[in-house]
Amino acid sequence: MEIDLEKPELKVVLPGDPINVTKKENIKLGPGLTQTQDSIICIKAGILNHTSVKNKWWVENNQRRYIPAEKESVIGTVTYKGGEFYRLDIGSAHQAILPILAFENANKKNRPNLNIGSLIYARISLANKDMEPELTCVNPESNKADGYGELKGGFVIKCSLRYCRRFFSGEIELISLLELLQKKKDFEMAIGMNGRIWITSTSIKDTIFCCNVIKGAENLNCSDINKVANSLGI
Amino acid sequence: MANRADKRSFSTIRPISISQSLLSRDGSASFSFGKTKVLCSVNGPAEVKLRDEKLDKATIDVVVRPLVGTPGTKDKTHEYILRSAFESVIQSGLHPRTQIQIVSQVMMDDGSIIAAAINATTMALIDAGIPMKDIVAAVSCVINKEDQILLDPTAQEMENVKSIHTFAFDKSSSSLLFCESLGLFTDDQYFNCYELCNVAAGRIFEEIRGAITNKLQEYQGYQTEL
Amino acid sequence: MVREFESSNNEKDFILQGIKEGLRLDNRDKYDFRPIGIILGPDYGRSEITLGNTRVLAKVSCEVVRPYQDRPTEGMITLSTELSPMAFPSIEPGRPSEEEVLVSRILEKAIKRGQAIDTEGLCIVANEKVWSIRVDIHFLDHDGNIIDAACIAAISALAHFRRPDITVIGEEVTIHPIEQRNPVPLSIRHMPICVTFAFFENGEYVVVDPTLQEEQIRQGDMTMTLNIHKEICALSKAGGIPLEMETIIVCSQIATIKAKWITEQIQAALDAEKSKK
Amino acid sequence: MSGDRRRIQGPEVTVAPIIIKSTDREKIQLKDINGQRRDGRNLEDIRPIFLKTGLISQANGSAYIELRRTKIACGVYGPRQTKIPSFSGRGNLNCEIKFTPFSCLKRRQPYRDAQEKELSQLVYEALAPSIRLDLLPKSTIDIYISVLENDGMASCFAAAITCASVAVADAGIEMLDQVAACSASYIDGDIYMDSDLVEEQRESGSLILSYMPSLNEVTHILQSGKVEVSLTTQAIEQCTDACSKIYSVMNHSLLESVKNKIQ
Amino acid sequence: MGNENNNLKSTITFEAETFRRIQPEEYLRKFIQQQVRPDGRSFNHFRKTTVNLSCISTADGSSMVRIGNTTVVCGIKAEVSEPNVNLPNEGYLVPNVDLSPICSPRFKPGPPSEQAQVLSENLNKLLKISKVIDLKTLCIEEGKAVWVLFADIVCVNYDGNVFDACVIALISALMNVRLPKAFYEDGLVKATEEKSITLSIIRTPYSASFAMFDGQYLLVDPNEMEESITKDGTTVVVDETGQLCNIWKIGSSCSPEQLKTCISKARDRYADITSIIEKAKQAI
Repeated sequence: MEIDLEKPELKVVLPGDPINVTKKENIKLGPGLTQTQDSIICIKAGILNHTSVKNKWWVENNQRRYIPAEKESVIGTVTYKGGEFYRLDIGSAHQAILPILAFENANKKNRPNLNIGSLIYARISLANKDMEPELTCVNPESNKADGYGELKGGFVIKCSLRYCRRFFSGEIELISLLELLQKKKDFEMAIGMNGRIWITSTSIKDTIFCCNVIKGAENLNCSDINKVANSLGI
Repeated sequence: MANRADKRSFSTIRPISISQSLLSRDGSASFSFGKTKVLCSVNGPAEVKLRDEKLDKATIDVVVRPLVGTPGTKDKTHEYILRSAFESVIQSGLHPRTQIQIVSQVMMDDGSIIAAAINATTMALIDAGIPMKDIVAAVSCVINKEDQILLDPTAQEMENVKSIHTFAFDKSSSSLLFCESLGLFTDDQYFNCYELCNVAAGRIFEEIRGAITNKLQEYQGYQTEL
Repeated sequence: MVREFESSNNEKDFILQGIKEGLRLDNRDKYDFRPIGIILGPDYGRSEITLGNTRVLAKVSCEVVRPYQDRPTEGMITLSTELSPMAFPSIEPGRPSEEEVLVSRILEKAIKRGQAIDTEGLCIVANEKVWSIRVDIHFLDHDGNIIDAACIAAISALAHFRRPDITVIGEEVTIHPIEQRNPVPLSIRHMPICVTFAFFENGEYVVVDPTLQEEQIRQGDMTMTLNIHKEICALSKAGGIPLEMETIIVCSQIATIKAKWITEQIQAALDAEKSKK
Repeated sequence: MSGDRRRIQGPEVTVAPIIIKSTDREKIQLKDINGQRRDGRNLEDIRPIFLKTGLISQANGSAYIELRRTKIACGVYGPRQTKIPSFSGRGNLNCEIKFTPFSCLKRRQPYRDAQEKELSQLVYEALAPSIRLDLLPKSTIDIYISVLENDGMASCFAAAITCASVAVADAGIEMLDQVAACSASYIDGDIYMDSDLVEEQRESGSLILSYMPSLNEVTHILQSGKVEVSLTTQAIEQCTDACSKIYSVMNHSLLESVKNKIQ
Repeated sequence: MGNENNNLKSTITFEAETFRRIQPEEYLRKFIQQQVRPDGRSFNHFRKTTVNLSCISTADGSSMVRIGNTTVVCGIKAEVSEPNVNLPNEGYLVPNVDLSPICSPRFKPGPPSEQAQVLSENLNKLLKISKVIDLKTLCIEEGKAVWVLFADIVCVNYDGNVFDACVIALISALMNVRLPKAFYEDGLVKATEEKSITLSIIRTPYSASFAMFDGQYLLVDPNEMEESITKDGTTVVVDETGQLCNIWKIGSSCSPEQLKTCISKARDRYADITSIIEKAKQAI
């Protein structure tokens, strides 16, 4: 299939579709694309994306199953407590390892005390298809917790991975929805790239309200999100 | 020409309908040829049982569930067919030591059930975002007592026929991935069926592309410039 | 075994606190059912039910068989409730799980022992030929309370079912294909409806129609099976915390209201389907 | 109602038809005035043995034995790693004997029945003392025996032990000695060696002896029926003699297979 | 020490057996590129096939078939039963394949493996849809009693291409069946001791199987190793008139031309099998 990149229309691709790349040098292939002997083909269905910066290509889809990738922030539940590490369910095929020492100011004597079932906000420090993913609760740039660690109280909603990415990419409609919601209810949230959003507020009632608004916006387009946002404003 | 019970011509497939993301699994889809309908769910890449674990690739597990009765040898054979057809396109090497589970549930059997199951599986795998180097579509046909080839037969049309054929093709080279032909037939009849089903598979690929495009278009609204 | 992980403590605490405050995630009251969707047809004896995100398909089929020797004039009813990995990724096909045993036992009680269907009416020739009715129940998606959903699916599918008409002359039996002669409905004596309650905090708090997350933290549960005539057909409280007599009485009063409400919905779906034909 | 859906289903109940017999089995003479049996054997003779190793190419060791109508194949797999992770200093020996559905007069069901379980246990008991399981920690040896045709249960069982022993040797597993087995039937005060099905149906008791000829040691002995001590002693002696004869057949076939391997 | 390691690195050599184990696909490719298969056959060469009829006297019909090392035994046992209520004058033919753990390390004890179930199902479909025997001829008394033929096929040695072996064993065992004369009397079926009635067989289909390697090399009658490496299989079943009865294809993609080659080879193979079976009939 010929894909004309100049046209701004949707570039829907299916697995097996060959991609005609105009500039073949220094190409970077993101998720959903792979290189065979002589061509580049899609391996996932979705919308083909391209940025001329670094000549990057990838396919955007609505996957729900999380595939760990380094540097991403995720929300996980402790399932095992060992002497050296915790094991966390982050929704991927393999459970993730969170070393006891991967916390701010943690050392052999001063270790964090997490229980099975605790909710953790962490960052993926190692991801490889042949290994269990590894997590850390320290931001490597600042060597501080920077918000990573145990999440206390609140509730978790599950959504598509793409919905989470849209928050990170700073989509205007979603951000304004959050801002309006913030004006109405006092709430906090943490977004995991693994399709989990943690929300807490001052009361159960308010948390449920926020959860339902945010969950409800997942399958809406921009104008509908705006409508929801406006209805909040009243 | 149009003397089939449902007023179709011999070489027309029934109306196709496709729905996606119906269930709370990683991927799900239903595929219908007229009344025949198969619902398929996909879970994974997920944790794999130790005894099924493969060190270099994902284990593909297929469960086929009949509408009526407990699963038997027929359903096991369908499982085997689905797994063989999709093992050759799923990029299982990208997810070693995991399991990709495919569950195919017959919702209504009005003929051409294997073909519908294969197409439903393709859709569910796409919905789950399982990496595949190609996609698969299947179509059935029968040759009746009058030596006429009837494409995409209904349950009634599959009775008292000379032979029954099901073909599955891949999209990029439209070459044969699976075939089951039963009954009594000549070489010419076989290759006529092959051609007819190959063309019809092309139609199904278009439908699949259409369904995916429709679904993605719903989100077009929030495509922002990066 | 594909494990499915339970919710985090935060979620469990949150749901429990909500129940204590009379708040549920989907804004339901504690005695509310989730919305019920019933799709009947296109062929006879098929019913697809949604109860919130829980989704169940029931399909009724029939065949002519020889009767059991000790019951020569009775037809048979078979219920199949094998759990599918489609709704339960952690189960292993072919091996009945604990949950499956529970579901099949309750449905068995509701439909077979509660004599919802007149089995004598299924006799064709005594000692020789009877109808065997089979109900296949498929769980497609599981978000709690599969028992109530399965019961609604089974009973609505049975009510919607038509078997081929027959003519008996002596021992000669002719079965008329449904295209040739109007098929015959089963004789349904009453419609048993299951209503499931979940209990929390030693039975102090009760909710109707629990979701999967609510089921994960419940301390006990109880399923009441009853019909629109306020007759209780079965009552099942399998383990869990002990309940006070008073609680059971309150539950039964709620259950009668819910059973009526559900029966009306099934009836409406059946009527709508009939008028379409 | 449902049956085993993992097989092609027949009707629920089937029976063998009633055969109208022209001759009564009870009246068949088992031996003539010269003491010769129906197939020309003397009472103390065993049937000619056809024994061949290495027929199952996929197995580590295998053997096929034929005693006229009795036909048995045996495949040995291992020593291979024990699947259950618990540590054991000794090797595991697993024996399974299976009658094919068409192997007996009456059709046998394809799934494993109680008799097969019992016989499997007996094969284990007869063979285990001969195999150096102490040299095989954490390992398992699987012995699978398939009875293709059964002409007398006791003699068939004895042949299965002989066959399995040769298959184990063919797999190159260390053994103290080979186990040869032989059966005898007590009929009307006579000892019929290696009896066939017709003879077996008339027996009042039987003896099965498993014996390691080089070591002159018995690994297993099973007698059924009420018999005088002197007769039993005689039967044991006759069986040990027969086992020595069988032993030479076993050695011969193993030598042949070694020769073939070298070539 | 260091020196030794260096030596190892430069002159790494494998025994052929080691190479086969760690790189099976590459191992096979090395042979195929030389136009020969690891067992010395050419691409078009079927393994030696033998048929032995009436080998099991406890069965009403039997056949032992060997294709190379692959060995299967089919025994047919005839029993009687009431017919299905809806088909009062039809008997039953029930084929089942048993891939027991004796025949290969890949099978475990217990209920039939998936592969055994698929083999049984495909044989059953072949018998039914291609109408090998008319089930009405198995009727003893309409509505009361019919013959049930249990055709159990036991694999004794699994070295690939078991389907072909099963088809030959099943069809030749059916030809070998001798039934007693049976009659229905007071709710019982009685039968003569003498067994002389043969089945009237409408059609005798035989199969030929192939495996495709690297999308271009067509290997006939693949053995176990070739099957497990290629993960590909094409089976063509033809009858005595040369008509096609069954084409089954799974695995990697293939072209119509390759299918045509398979079909013509299956017809050649049919003639060979017929003469082998004729010889076996004369040998009884």
